[in-house]
Amino acid sequence: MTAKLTNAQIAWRAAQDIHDGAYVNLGIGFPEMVARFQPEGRQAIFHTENGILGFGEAPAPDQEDWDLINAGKKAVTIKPGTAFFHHADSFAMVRGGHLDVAILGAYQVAQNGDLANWSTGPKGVPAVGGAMDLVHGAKRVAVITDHVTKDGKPKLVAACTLPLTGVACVTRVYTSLAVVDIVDGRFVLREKLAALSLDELQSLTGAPLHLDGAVADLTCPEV
Amino acid sequence: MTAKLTNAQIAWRAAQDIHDGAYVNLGIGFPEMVARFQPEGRQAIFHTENGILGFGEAPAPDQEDWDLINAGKKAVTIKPGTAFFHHADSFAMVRGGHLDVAILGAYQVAQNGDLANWSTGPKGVPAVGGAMDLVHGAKRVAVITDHVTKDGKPKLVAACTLPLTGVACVTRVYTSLAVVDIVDGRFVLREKLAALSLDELQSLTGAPLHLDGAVADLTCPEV
Amino acid sequence: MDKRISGLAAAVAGIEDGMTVMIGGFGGSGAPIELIHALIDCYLATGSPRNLTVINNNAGNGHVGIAAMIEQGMVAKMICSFPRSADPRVFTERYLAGEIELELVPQGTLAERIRAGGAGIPAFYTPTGFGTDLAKGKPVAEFDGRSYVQERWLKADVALIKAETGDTFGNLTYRMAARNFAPLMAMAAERTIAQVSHVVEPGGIDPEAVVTPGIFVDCFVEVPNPAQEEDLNRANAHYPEVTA
Amino acid sequence: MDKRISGLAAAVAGIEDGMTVMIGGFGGSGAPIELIHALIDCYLATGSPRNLTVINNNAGNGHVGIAAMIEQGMVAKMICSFPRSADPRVFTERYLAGEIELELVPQGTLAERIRAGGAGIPAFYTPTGFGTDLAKGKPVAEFDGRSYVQERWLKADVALIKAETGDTFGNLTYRMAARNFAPLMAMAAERTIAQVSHVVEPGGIDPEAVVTPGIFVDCFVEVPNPAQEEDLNRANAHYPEVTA
Repeated sequence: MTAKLTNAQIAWRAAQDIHDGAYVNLGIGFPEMVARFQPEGRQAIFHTENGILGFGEAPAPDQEDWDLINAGKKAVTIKPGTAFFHHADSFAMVRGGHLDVAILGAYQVAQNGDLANWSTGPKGVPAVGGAMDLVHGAKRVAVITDHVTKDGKPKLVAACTLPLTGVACVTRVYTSLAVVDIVDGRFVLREKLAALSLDELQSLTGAPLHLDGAVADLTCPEV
Repeated sequence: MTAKLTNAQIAWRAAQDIHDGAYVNLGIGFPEMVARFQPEGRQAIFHTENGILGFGEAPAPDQEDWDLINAGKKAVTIKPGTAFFHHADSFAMVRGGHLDVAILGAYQVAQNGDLANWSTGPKGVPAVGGAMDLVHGAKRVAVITDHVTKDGKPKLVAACTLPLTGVACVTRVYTSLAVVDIVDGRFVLREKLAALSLDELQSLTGAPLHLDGAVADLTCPEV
Repeated sequence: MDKRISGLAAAVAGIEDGMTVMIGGFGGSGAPIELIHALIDCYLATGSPRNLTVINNNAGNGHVGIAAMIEQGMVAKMICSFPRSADPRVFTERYLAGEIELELVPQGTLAERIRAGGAGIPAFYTPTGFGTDLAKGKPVAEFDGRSYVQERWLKADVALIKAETGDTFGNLTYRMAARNFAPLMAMAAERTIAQVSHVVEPGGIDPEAVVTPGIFVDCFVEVPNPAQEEDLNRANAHYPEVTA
Repeated sequence: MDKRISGLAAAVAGIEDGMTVMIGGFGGSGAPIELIHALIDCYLATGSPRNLTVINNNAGNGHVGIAAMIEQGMVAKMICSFPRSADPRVFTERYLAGEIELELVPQGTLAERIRAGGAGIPAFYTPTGFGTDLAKGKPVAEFDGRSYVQERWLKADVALIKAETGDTFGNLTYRMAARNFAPLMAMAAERTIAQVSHVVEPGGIDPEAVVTPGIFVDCFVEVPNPAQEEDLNRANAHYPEVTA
């Protein structure tokens, strides 16, 4: 298989689309990495479901304050201009359309924008958190993900087979191979790795990739 | 007509039923007078729709702060333990059943507890304020009122003819002549002025007064 | 990021004919008088904005603030709970002449509808108003044996609010009962414009004490010593000033 | 009026079998560990309360707090959004064995349902969960061309919450993100019991900075240096302590 972007590079690419002053929620885990790659001169303000706007990076080890954590229960810090609020206000921000961007992970994204990222099926203990609220609240819902599963199956699919997080909610997917928009129920390819042919990319994608103008090279620095 | 209680005396009587530590909302105008007559040793906490819990008396003239007013737009003061909050939280207190008592004025109260106190009909500019919320929120909704209208018509009626504020919401009425409970769709007489016969009182009341045990004398000090 | 705007005129620029405008305040307490008067100036200079729907608890008092907007003929409709005041003559005359529309909403329902607009809740049920004229035509439903009225969210194109202290990120605090509807309106408007008595740098407001987080505020203008509607009315003020 | 209660045991007295108990906290942040452990003590001494329905964002971590309640067999049902944690084994084992019921609720819907319970809103519509398994069987409706799920309020018999400072009227502030669900739960429970790190006289909290007004608080107990669940778990604590 062709060389692909690292997780850090996918996060870097997603970070380039976050404008200065944007209010941003990053999903638990991999998406949290996006915060590391804010372009020079831009300042995003990060929201966490548990009631903080404008938090900063992780504290030094042993400097954690366990009343100051993010939605992933990891310790964070505050910065000048931070605000605390309760959970209903926090999700008023989410559901009310006040966040500019939410960036989430995915098990599957369908060509109509359906997202499956909370459950791999009926086994085990189900847990949903704030994902279902985020996908119907933020002005822009983007996904960052490997282009295929660990066993090589497409994560960009014609229709999700796993339990849905939300219906027709995702508008852009940043993968290890490409940047794909979802427009009118179709995948529209915006960027791909230069070394990858369109046919190769299509063969790794579970639904047709449409073109709408030129496809740019997906380039990322070493990060 | 028999001597009747003054407004201050009606307010005094209503105040006797407010327990220590009660959270109380007093309607605009006449009901505000109830605050003056808190029995010695009891401390009620007053709520106003516009976002104050625990406010105090009116300030001295020329000491008004117009950011510190009650729902009647009259200047008040704060006391130790006051809290400010926004309108949605204020009406969460109201609608959510957190107030122990709301005391309101009335045009008419029906024997089933219906209250009409916001509109005298289609003429003029209608205005409702917080009354419709209060009558469906407080744990106990009481009315203070003259027993009859200025032209001698009953205000305690079989059915309200004026536009309703709320359905089946009032449970006690303090009038210039009597204290009447509303129980299972009937007026139940609890207290009346000693000088007034039951027949006289009934003749001034628009629906049957029922008895349930002894009727106490309604006595009030000169206030 | 600095959400400060220089000058009241710039702050209220871009409010268009026919828009819905939420205006903070309960009577004079919390009324953003300077922003309102800047909007009147804009109207007097350009003929816009007019045909506005204004959402406020009241409908103006005397001849300043919202009353002055109505007097100038900028307002087509009021959505409020209590369109009466010490001196309600401006609204009253227009209303009785059929020149201004009124949607009367119980005060708690008004607050909750605005919060719902800000919180992404398109409709909710409330006991308030059930069985009354103000619930006529609205869907009703029974939950656990009690009857409730369905109410819809309220949103606006613009909110004009007054705050006490603001940092440059737009985090706001209020002054006593001047808070009232402002935090809700800030959530429910497409564009929230605040006038702020004191501006501080980020960090100048205790993060525990922020009432309106900056995410709800688009821009603000510093107005150091804001007028109180009540004081203006006691001085029989008119806006714009009547020249003899 | 003084809402202080002396001693944790007195604070949690009267919680009965089968009750619904809201417990503040998001993971360990805001978890009222001392109140929970007092409730466990009560259960160990008397056999009550048991068969509880517990509402919390999570379902316990390690062997303290809610996890310890579950481990003791006091909990029949959890209503939560994320019953996983660093060490979720207590809940996981009971759940997979079919010994504990789970109602999984999206986090924002959980918060809003609790607020609705406190605010007298029996039902509301949300876009969250529409078209997903978690909305199955719930009424749906369309507003302005978009589909929404109807959700019901959540109320409780008792709420156990942790606050930072409380005055004797029960006005509360919180510490940073420990606030999370506590102000909502305080509104939604018949009886709200707080543990408070610092107690002050009325007037000791700036009225502008009160987060939970005293009307929502029934009683509280002073717990000066509350344990952090995270610290307990890092020390591999069990409650009650395992004696060798």
